[in-house]
Amino acid sequence: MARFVLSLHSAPSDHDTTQRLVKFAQACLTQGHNIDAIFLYQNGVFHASEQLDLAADELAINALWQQLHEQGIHLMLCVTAAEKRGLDINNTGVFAVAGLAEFAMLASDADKWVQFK
Amino acid sequence: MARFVLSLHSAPSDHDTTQRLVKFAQACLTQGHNIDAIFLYQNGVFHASEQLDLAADELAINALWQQLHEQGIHLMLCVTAAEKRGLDINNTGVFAVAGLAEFAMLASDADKWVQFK
Amino acid sequence: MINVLVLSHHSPFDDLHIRDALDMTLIFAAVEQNISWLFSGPAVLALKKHQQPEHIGLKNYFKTIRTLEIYDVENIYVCEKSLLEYGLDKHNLLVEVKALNYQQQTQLIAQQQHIVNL
Amino acid sequence: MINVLVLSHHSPFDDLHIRDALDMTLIFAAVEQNISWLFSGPAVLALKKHQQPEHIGLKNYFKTIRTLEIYDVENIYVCEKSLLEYGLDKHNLLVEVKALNYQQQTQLIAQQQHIVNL
Amino acid sequence: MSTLHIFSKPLGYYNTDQLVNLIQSADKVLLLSDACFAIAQFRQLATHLLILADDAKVRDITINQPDHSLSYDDFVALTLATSHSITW
Amino acid sequence: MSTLHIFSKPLGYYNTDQLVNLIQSADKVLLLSDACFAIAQFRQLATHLLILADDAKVRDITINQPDHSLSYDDFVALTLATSHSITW
Repeated sequence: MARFVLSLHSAPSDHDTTQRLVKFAQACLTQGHNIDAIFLYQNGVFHASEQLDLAADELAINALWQQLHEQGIHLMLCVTAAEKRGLDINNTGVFAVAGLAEFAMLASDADKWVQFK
Repeated sequence: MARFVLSLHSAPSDHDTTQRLVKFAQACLTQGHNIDAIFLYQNGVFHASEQLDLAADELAINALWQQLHEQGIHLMLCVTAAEKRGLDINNTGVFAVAGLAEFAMLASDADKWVQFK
Repeated sequence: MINVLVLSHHSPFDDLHIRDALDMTLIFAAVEQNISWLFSGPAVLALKKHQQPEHIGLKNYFKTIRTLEIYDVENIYVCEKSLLEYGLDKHNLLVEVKALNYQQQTQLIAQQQHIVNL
Repeated sequence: MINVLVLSHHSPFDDLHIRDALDMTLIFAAVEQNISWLFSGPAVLALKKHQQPEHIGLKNYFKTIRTLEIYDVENIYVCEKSLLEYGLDKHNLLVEVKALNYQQQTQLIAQQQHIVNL
Repeated sequence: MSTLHIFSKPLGYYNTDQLVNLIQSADKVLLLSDACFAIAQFRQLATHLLILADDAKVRDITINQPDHSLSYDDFVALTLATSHSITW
Repeated sequence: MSTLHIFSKPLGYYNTDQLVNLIQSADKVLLLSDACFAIAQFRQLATHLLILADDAKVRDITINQPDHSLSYDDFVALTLATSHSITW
């Protein structure tokens, strides 16, 4: 069984990439692999904005993250990227605020790092 | 004296475009032209996020918008673009929430529409 | 009534570019200006028939593109060369369009008061 | 210790791409992995000397690029062809770099465990 | 030793010259999202293209030989069968 | 009748073929931001390029004949001297 880290680099408005990351993550889990972290970097950090509230006919982004969280996946937000973008890091929902170093160590221990953007 | 509308299409993380729009706007005013509106569209709507709080060595974006507001410029936020991006439209600071139709009418009456991105 | 041209050149699911352009086009029609929309490069793919993004959870905005006809937006233009590049012809498209070569695109641009690139 | 490669190909003020790549490079050095950074296309312009963005109110992140040397990040690579394209040579650059042709870039890629494109 | 190259936009979004020169014959080229529209363009990068089935299907794109259609399970397996991936 | 074409990135970010064909000899080509680095590339679009002085200066770029350096006041005047602008 392999250990993965996944990183998401595009903003929540890129619904297409978001649904693809989630399906990839679910396929990893189904196959019995570990996902050590899903890491929000670059404009991906906006996924942790508590404001995020989309219309009913749009991708149910919040529900998808909630589900991954409930499956025990470590959802992380890069504090450096968030601060550069002026995001409020006191209110990041299911995402844990983390330093880049924490992610870099997880990535260094992982078998595979797959980027989504 | 001409009538301008300006639109901003890139996110606050694009500091370079923001400072350029502000300097263009100030040059318009100095020359005695009217700016009927500065309109946030596409990822530009994130400028109206009340969260926006950058480090001291970064562009002082909030202060620049505050100054334009105090100079009497109509700062508008596109509600449609904001909703598609999940932005909280109840808390948009110096930006007035406006429909696209309102902007389209202002643009139709203006001599010049200059896009910044 | 003024002439306004919307330019699109992003691929259909490149962020919200095409959806933003669609909203802008519809609103200028609603406020009764003479709106035109020109698709170039991968943007022409947004007009391809039979796309069903709702099957992967995404909003099907192609349905809204079809409403352009209901709102009497008749000036939908595509770059002739871009259609060729993606192996499309006018019969593969959602709505009726006029295919333009570069010279015709230049003429279209010359007629506009405002041009917005989304 | 693993080999990690950061790829950059955006221009210096295209959003925060280069700054995000810089942070990633510095942090992998800090956690003592063997980090490399390859600049291609307009990204090579981020290494051009004598830029002073603070004069238009922007953060001068080029100063931080110079700290790569302090943190012993020695594997800074640039695409040889991209340098030529922008009329730069190694003496115009902020830090010491190795210019690579495509074959050398392929070899660099082959040595990596992880590659991140920022 | 092989690299998985992942694309989600038509080829015009990328530096074609660099890609043509960096992608090796043992490498894998995977098309996702709007890259699925541009199979003919990506042909110059690889003889056999791999295409995510879901993304092709919603765009009404048919996958023919010599290309291969991939499920998400295949996508995961592919990341394990290659040394590393680059998301261009 | 002339169009002001505004660029803020090097030419590789755009569809060069379309630009070469759409830009007319009476049109104006203005380089801002990182487009200032790419004067040689943009030369194929216009004989005389207009370059925002502030943006060139912070990038340590010298503007020579036949190109022209513009202040923000000139930029505003240029939008009034042309029929319309396109921010590519």
